[in-house]
Amino acid sequence: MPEKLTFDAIVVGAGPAGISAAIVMARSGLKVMLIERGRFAGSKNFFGGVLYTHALADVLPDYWERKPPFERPVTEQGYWFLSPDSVMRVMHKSQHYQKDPAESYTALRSGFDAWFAQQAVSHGALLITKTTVVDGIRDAKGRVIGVRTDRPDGDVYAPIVIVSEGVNNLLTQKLGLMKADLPPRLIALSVKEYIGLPAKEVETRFNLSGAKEGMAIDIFGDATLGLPGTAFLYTDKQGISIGVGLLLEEFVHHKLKPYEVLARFKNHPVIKPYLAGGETLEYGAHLIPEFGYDRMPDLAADGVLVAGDAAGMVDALHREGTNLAMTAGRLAGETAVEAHKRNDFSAGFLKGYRQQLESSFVLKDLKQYRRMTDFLDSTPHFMSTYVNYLNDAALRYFSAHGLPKRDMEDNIIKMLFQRRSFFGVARDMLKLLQGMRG
Amino acid sequence: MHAIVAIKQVPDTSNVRINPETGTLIREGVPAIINPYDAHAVELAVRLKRQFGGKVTVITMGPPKASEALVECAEQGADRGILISDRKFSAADTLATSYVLARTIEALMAEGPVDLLLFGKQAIDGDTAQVGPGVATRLGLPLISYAVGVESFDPIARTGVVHRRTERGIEVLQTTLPALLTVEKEIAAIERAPLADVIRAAQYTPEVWSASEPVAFDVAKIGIKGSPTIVGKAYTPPPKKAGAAVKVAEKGVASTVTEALAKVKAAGVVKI
Amino acid sequence: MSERTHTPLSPEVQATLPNVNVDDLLASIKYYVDEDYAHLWIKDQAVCLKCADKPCLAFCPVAVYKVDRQGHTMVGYQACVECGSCRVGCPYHNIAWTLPRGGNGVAYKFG
Amino acid sequence: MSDTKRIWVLIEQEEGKAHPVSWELLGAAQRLAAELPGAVVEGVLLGDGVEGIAAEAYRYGATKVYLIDDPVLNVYRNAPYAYGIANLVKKYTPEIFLVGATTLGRDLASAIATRVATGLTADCTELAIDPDKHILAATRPTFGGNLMATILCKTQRPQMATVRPRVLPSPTPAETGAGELVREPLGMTEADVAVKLLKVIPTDSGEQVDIEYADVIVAGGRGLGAPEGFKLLEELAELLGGVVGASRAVVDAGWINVSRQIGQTGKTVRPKLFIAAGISGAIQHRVGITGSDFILAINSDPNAPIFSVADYGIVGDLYEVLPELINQIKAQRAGHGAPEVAHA
Repeated sequence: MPEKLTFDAIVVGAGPAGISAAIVMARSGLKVMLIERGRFAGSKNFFGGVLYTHALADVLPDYWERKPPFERPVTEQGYWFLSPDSVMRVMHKSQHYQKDPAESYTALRSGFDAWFAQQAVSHGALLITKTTVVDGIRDAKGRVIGVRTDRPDGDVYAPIVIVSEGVNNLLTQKLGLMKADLPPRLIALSVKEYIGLPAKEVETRFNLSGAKEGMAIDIFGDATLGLPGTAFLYTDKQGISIGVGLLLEEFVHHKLKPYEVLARFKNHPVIKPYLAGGETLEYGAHLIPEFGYDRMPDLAADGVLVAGDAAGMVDALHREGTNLAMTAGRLAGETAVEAHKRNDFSAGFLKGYRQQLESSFVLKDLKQYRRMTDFLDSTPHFMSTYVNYLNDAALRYFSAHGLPKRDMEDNIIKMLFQRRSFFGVARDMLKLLQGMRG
Repeated sequence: MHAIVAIKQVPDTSNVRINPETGTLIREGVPAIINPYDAHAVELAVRLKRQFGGKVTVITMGPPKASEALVECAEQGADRGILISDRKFSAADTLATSYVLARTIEALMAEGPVDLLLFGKQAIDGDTAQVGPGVATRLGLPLISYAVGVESFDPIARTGVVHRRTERGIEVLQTTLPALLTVEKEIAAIERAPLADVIRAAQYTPEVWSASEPVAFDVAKIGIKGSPTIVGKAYTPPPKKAGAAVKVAEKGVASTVTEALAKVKAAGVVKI
Repeated sequence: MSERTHTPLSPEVQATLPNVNVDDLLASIKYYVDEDYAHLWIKDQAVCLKCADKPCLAFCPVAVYKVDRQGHTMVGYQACVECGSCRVGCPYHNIAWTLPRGGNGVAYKFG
Repeated sequence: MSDTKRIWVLIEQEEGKAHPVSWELLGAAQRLAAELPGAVVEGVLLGDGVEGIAAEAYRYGATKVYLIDDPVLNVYRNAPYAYGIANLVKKYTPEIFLVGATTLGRDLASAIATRVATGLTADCTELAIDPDKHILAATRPTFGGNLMATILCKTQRPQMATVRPRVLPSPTPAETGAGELVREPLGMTEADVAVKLLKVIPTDSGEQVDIEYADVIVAGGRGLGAPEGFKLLEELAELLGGVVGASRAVVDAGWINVSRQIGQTGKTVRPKLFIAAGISGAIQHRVGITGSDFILAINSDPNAPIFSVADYGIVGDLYEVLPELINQIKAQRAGHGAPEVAHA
């Protein structure tokens, strides 16, 4: 009979949410087991992205001294609106971004998450890799008291389990916290290539003055064939992360191959020169949960809390996710510490976790943008109509046709209403406003 | 039963990238793994331990990072891990490496009897297959390289029968113990470790031995000083050129095949 | 809320999609393939046979799904990057989706 | 001390037959000797009743053969062979010592190098004399063939290298040849040897070889059109003593087990002969086969990427080409009589 393996807390999944929870709990002296199914923390994680340091600082105040493996600080950011042959750029560059540490950094997850997990280990958490959690263990009253892993003699027990398993939230569903999978119009599929280029090339192409500058660009319009979605381009130390994401529904309905959509984007006349001569060092794909505030799973039950992608904590509009995950993980960890102090792991007590989230930006933002996915869902033409219009209008504006400027301006306004009725435009704007203001 | 396994942490050569200008390995994005043959050696040792009782010690020479590999061995069921790590060991070739490992094993033998020494047949980064035989030679122990199976093992009678793969077939060899085996992957399939072992390993910190403590190595025999060979130059091999291609439509199937067979024969790779 | 209405992509737009051999992209991905356990499988081939659209053949980002001559859906789980698209995207929820055994499957080098 | 620089070659033998790599090395040794003033090419031969092989070595260019002939050396075992040769090295102090990178040669050379405390470069594919330093420059592939490294052994002697069989040309032997035979005693008895050979089990005893270790792989891809096509591949593989492999496409299609898959999502193979039938050759497959010594590709599409890595390509229908290949191999074997049967 093997010994019964018991901890103060179990965290399922060593991503931003789970690691944050583990750090908070281990720092408070709890015996924490952080379980990761990959070969190392980060090996299953893939994003095109930016990490925000405010959430990291809340978890790990001395993170900067611990030398996080960021790629580049984001010193210039904004949007590119692509039509089939043109681009309108709205970029923001400011001295305000030039500081150590900066507000946000581009990063590659396999290195970042591995580093972040090591910080949990240095705080005393026990990191167990190469181990998949296949189910929860519940007592006769249905309370979660542990998890079952795929290892021989793989059951492990704790009075509290924090589920931060990521977007494929099988355990969350098995524990009855979410009834069923959500439809593909509430989940985006993103594919990315990490393209290697010498640092000098990256800096020349994006007009960066050195390693302490970097760019984050969200790209709309032709990049996604005018369908609801976003493309992105981020500068890394020695390379570029370039990708495209669409609601999974669009891939399913139009039978689009993600790698072809990405290849088409990479071939766009505006994009192509940035990538020339680069070598694709990695291709990959990941889902992004865009459940929205109203469809999130239950965040707490007897003996269990859910945080991060598993709970749909993604603000798709602002491409934020890891900061929501870190904040939620931290709050889950703090709740678990408090639960240990009171020796109360009931759903009634653990619901305090949700209240804390409600008063933080995590649920405030998710609440405000609760209709964004619905907006895109109901306005599928939005991207193509307005992005192409922007570019055509700009072309007209910047070209000299020998027309009086007043005529040109009228012309530009007419161009819009040729594409969409006055009421159509009004309705779209109203919906957009609703989506933005909540 | 006490088995000592010598392992090496290596870059995963199936994902290796070389900087074509400097001829050096690009470490970024290349996973570091236990040399695959060595992992099977550890598995064999652990199985023998389960069968006969006793312990398994794993040793490695390498940078501090290599201690990860020892922790992985502990997951597999090894009891003790020793990282022999010192800047003075750097740039060691196989002769200097076999000296360090042999002295380390001698020190362990002084602590108590050892029945078996296990090495992977070769490391996938260097592919030399020299360190195992070198250590056996230094220790004056029987060597069986390219071992694929253990038919019998008797730590009491101090004898074993081992299968070894050679070009003419499988040799069945009897040896006295202790003996040194270098092993192929077939020696033991790797099984998933129980959760308790993984937890124990995650809490285990391998010992670190330096060039002077607890064994004082002869500085003339270690690192670059103790290495008779040096790398003169390194370069990426020129890309392979495509060979000729003949079309059946032009020459007919019989003569096309005849030509192709002649090419294969001329290459001399296999007997047709 | 109503189900989404889609405007079909114009043939001109469709024509701008290049042909890509996804196998060439796979060479950049590190896998630890578990030969003894397939973590994806088709629950009921009869359901696939009735599925006219077969969107999985397109939307899987690593082309795990193929159809053989009998019309059966074949699952090349070795190339799976565990994104979960097929779990959510199969119109009939006919794909059994589990996680690979610990340590197996995709291992991103950069992420 | 004389200025004579001995270049030694191990004349590897088993069951009284010399391994052809020995002759390749004698050829290489003569080319090195031409670049090294005062150099002579000599052979080293160990065994039990193997004196006859020395005459062969003379025909391939050895001027002298050092022979240790002793019943203890009847079958190869590391300890007595390494002991005997190390004593020869200590006595005659060769400048260079070349050994075939065979299973036996690599096992033996490592032990000799350790005994005489010198440098050994393993598994070389190229040998030269450094024109400035007048020492051996031994080049070998490393990091899975992604990098070539030229290794030098500056001060210790002999400079040792094992050389991969079949990469250097085999010289044509002279009609006759003569040289000096130097006999030396082994100085060891059977009682001193801890390892005893009980028996040898021939490899081709029906046991399926794992694809990673196979010397010959006949692999099929989508071009087979149907799973039945594998029957043809199996027939060819059996004829060549090899095993059947497959591309991702056909494993995905369920035509063959996943254990046969070659490439990034399968296995990396290093056979001597790789036959790719109906495999288009996506990069992810090609990375798994580039370690093959010889790649023969058969594909109906002349633009198939597989041809870019093939040593020889046949553009044609594999259902025409493979049966013809099988027939011609059978016919050639029939012409040469039945394969030799080893006597017990």
